[in-house]
Amino acid sequence: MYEKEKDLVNAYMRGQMSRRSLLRSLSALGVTAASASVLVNAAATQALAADFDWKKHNGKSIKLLLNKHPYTDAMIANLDNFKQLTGMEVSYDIFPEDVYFDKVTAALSSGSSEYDAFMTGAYMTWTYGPAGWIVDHNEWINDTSKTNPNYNWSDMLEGVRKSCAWNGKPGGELGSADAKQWCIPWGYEQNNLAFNASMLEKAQASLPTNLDELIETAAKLQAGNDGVYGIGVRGSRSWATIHPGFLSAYANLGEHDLNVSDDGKLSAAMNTAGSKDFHAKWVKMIQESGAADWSTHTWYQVGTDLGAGKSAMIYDADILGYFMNGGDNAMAGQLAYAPFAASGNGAPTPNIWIWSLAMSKFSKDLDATWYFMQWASGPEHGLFGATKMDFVNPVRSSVWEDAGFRDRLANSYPGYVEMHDVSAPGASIKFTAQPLFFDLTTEWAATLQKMVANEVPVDEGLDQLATSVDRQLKEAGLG
Amino acid sequence: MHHYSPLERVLRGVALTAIVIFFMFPIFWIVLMSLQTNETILRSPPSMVFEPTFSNYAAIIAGRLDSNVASMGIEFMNNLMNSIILSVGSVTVALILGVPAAYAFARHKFRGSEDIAFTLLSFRFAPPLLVLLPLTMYFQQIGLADTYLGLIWVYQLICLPLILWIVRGYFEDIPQDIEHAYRIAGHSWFATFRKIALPLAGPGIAAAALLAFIFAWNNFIFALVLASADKQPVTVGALAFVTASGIQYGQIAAAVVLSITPTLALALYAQRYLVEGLSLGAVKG
Amino acid sequence: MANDTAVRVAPARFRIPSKLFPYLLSLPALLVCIGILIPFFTAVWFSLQRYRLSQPWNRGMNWGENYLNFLTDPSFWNTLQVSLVYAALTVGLELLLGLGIALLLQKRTRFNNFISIMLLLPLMTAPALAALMFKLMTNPNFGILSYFAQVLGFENMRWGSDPSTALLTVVLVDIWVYTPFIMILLLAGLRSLPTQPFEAAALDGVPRLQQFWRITLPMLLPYILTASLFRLLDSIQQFDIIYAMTQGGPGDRLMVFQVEAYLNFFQSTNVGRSAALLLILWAITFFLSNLFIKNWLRLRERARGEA
Amino acid sequence: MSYLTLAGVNKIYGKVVHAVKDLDLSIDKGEIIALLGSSGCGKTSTLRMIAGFESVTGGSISLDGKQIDTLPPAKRGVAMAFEGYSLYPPLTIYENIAFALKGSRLASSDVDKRVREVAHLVEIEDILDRYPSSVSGGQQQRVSLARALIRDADLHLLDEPMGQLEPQLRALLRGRVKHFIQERGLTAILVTHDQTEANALADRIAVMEDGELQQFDTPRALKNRPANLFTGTFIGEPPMNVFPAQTRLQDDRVHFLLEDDVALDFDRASFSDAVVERLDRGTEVTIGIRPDAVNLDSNGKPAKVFVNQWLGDQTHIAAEFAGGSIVSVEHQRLALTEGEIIGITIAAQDLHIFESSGGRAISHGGQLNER
Repeated sequence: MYEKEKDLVNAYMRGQMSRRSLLRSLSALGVTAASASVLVNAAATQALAADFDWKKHNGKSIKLLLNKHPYTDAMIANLDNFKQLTGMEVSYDIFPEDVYFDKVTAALSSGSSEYDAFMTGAYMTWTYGPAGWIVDHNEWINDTSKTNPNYNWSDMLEGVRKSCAWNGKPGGELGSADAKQWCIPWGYEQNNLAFNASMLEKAQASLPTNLDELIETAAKLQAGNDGVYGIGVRGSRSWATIHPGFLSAYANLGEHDLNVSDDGKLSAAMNTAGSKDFHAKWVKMIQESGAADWSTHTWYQVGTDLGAGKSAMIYDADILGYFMNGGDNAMAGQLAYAPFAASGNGAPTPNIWIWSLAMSKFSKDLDATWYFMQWASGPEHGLFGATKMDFVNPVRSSVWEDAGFRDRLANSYPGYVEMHDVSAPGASIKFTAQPLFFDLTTEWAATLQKMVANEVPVDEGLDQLATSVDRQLKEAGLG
Repeated sequence: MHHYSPLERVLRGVALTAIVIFFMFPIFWIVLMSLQTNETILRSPPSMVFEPTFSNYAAIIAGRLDSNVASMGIEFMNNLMNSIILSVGSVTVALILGVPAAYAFARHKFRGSEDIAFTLLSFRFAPPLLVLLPLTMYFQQIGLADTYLGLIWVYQLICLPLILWIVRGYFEDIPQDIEHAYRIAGHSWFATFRKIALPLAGPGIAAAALLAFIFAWNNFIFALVLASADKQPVTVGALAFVTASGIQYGQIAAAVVLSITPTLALALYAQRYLVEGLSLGAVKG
Repeated sequence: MANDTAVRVAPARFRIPSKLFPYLLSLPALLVCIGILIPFFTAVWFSLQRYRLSQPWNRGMNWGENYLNFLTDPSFWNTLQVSLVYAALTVGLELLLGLGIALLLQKRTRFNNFISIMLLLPLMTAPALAALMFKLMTNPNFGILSYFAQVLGFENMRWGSDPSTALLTVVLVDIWVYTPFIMILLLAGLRSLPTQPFEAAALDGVPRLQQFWRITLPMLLPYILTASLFRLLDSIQQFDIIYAMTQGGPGDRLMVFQVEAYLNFFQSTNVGRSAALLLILWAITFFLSNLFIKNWLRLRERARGEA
Repeated sequence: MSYLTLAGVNKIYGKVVHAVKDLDLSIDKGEIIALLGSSGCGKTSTLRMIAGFESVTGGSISLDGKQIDTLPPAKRGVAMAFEGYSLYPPLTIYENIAFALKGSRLASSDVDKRVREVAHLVEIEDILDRYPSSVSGGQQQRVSLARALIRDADLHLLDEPMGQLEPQLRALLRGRVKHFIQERGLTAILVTHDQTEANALADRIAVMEDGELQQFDTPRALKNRPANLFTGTFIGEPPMNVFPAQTRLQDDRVHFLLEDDVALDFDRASFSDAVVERLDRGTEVTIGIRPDAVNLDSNGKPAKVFVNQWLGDQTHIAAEFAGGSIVSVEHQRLALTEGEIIGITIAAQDLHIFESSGGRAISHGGQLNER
């Protein structure tokens, strides 16, 4: 860094200068806004160094296994600062999502020490944790000698933080007192509505406030816009079809995936009357207003269609709608956002997906790896990613409180901030934590596909599903 | 002398045209797609009139890929290189191991030779995952994970039986008298193998090597399960590419075209050996 | 020169008994393959265990239980059925089509040879990539096949994403890739048939259909048998096309053995079930490949005997 | 009008090989003719053109008044026994024979009757249920023959139909087959390189050499009146003795001067005037004498014996004569030793005279060759 810039930044850090005037002064020196904030961030991390020995693991190197994702991009863009701060070397492998988790499973199940930390979802830790492939991060979070005092763990949104902690008992409540922190939240996704405002207007439709209205609105949007289908939701034969809008609405209606008895036994809960009613409506919605090739839709297709103007609305991850409103998408700038509660009363309770970071038990140097973990999930990087890169949705309340971040969202993403604020309190994982999560949820998706294709009536399909789920639970000693 | 009635001639012509269209059209269409931007690809109805662009190829070769979700460096050329390393490496190893063994099986009916040959052959027919899944665990322990060597070893499952099988048949077709005559002239056993048997079986070895190369190149499942990002071949890379690139359909098409071009070119260049190898391999031995 | 004084010593080479030669020659190949046998036995061992990676405390031998569970497990029977139907459909259709094309191209003309070489190209396309090509061609937004279907009046043709057409779609890809294989084998067979019996039949005015059923087909039978068994083995183990196209969906429509085993291992981390599934598949293919190799050996013997 | 006519038929393979040259051949209905020649003479090509397996490069073929050379084989009404048998491997012997009738609309009982009849004819009744690969070459050949004979064809082509048979069986079948053909009034063309077979079966024989028809005549005429030197030497066993000679007419005698100053002279009256006139014009000729016409007479011209072979029913004697060798056939055993000098005489009526260039026949037994 050149001396002049350094002085300016340090002045800012000491509170002698407003952010705005700093940026102005820097731009006078020929520094663009983006690199200016990298500078600021770098200075900020340097400032941290005063209170904590960041150089403790100087010269060590770690390797990461990463999914292809905007969060990854944001982290990599800022990675040089970490290297500078700690003197550590970081390398990584990036895989696209289709094969990413298979790669994680392959690496961990073989006990590979190649990767020290990796990206994961909370659901995955229900496998990795009991399998003994990952560590309980509480051990590091609570160790003041290993964790930077400014890390501020309690700054993490509570619902998100708790959703990443589980005591390992099948059916055990997430975030309970005896829970182990299997992973560190990084960024998360609520499931709400993103819609094409002009299509809504053209169809003279209004925003739905409950499930029946959602179905009506979807049909109306489809009828009122040529060559457009009403609502985009996921449909591929994967657990990922269940967890976004589908489960959010399901849970909001008070339905559960599994029952947990007092003695800790699990049993299927998908064949209640309420569940059957919900499934019937959901199936009808897809049949009437869903994508023609719904059954192959992963989040890529759901997002792409909205961005390309092929669909009028999605009930899926909020960040998907966020991304579709920018870049070279045909519909960029025309999208808007709204929270959604299927029951029609009370606040939305979206199920969430949490991109997290976890340390591999097979890592040869967990303490050094933890340095990366706390940096990547720390408030500084969070703010950098959220304001300068597409690191939505941040998991720290301090970032959500940042006016710059809120303004930026409010300006270009109408309704986004409100949507988040309204649903954040109820946002958490609505699944029952248990090791058969992927088997059972994938089978659920497959059953849904059959129902949409009219291969099996909803009632019958759910009864079959419940039978099968119970059988598998029993087989695994859980039921 | 064949005689076809006019009606028959017309019917044959129609049938052949339909067949050629069915088998050639997908390749043709993908090539067309690879030369278009998303804008022209997404036109409805599809049209063959467009201004060709090589930007998709340029993006892939440059390794930079922008989509609406993210931009990422795509290691596609690296994947291509991996395919070359894996295929050439596997075929070379399979030739070194397989040709002498094929000769042994062809020339010496030693005890258990049929059983051993049968065992080697049956590897060709075992479900690949049966071996691959446990291997993911072992590879780590023996340090073969994430190495070309490990993959090339596993690729022997496809290459070795093929080479053994075709080359053995070829050796068996060489009259033994020629070799005997050479040996009686005072040449060593090894010289006979090298100077007489090998050259005579040359076309068979070429055919087998060619086929083995193509099978290795086209393999998907081995690399999907065992290869890490920097060792994976194009077949796996191209699939990953689909999800990674979002809706850059032209680039997907260009990636597919780049991935299949080497085998197609090889097939056209050496079709005589290929046809021979295929029909020998399956029927004659 | 320095070695002027060197005494020429006849190389006292160690002589390997010639009986050992064949063993020595085949040993390296054998060793390489035997290394691969170890994971095979590991798989057998796994298949006899209750073994989920996510429940290490639960792991233990349960002997035949994984297999016994299949008896009452509808998804297993679905897998078996889908695999068999897929194999039967692809092999059957490819055989018919391949035979038809081979008959059309039987005459050795420059034109026919050119066509048969061109028809080989799909075979040179990796099946996974072929699936990708068809995925692009059946995309509802711009896919050319979707467009054709629409023009032909199938407005709602959804190809791989509709359970009623998903099987058809992957079978179509399989046919596209592998028909040339059968074609080239049968063409080789047809062209190696003696011409004289057909001259005799032509001269005697034997109707073409009679010639085909009574003479051509029986004489071609060894080739047909070999080609179809070979394809059957590959087809029942199909993975690439289905995995790349739909990953086994929609529903359980395309859950063939290897796809299900793959998902069982990587997604459910149910190693025991995955291994048991694969071993059943192995048993099926072992039976078929035995049949195949025996047939092949017999043919070879006969070819040698007549020559 | 003749039944089968080949008019100016040519066959050229790939612009280079001229296999059949300007072949004219006319065959009457009910006739059995043989195409005789050494291998490569064009006889099989001719047969295949008639059958329709080869196209005609030039000329035309007509059968029973209609031109057939552009018709597909099935439309020509021709049956054929193939040299390579060309049986159908997947069918039994019975089915092989019956298969030839698939083109006809015969009831299966009629087919059965005919198969058994023809199987009896060629002595293969005992192998009807077996497959071609399990019977001997001779049996396969008879199946092929049976398959040709069973058809009601306008023309039967028999390509070396008995080459693989044992001599006794061959003799037996020749008689039966000839009878079978004649009895039904069939027309047949036999291709063979075996004179005996041609003589035994054929009404007329077409001798071919180098793609050209040399002579088409009855067996007797071929032997007695060969049209040229080729036929003369090709027909007959042992072959005709030939010597180059110069003729000289002197007084009332005709002299033939052979090499080594051997001179044969005959009374002028032994030759017709036309022959004498012809001999007067050109003096270079080739004379031919069949071995059985060579007489041993101690007053004859001297010859030195170098082979004396008793074949059980006749003796072949070869002797050095006129700068070459001469073979004589005698019907009793003679006690001649190697090196012994014998005398040879030749009668004028046994003398065949050919032009020395081209080999066309001038006269046979003193009479001018009319063709």
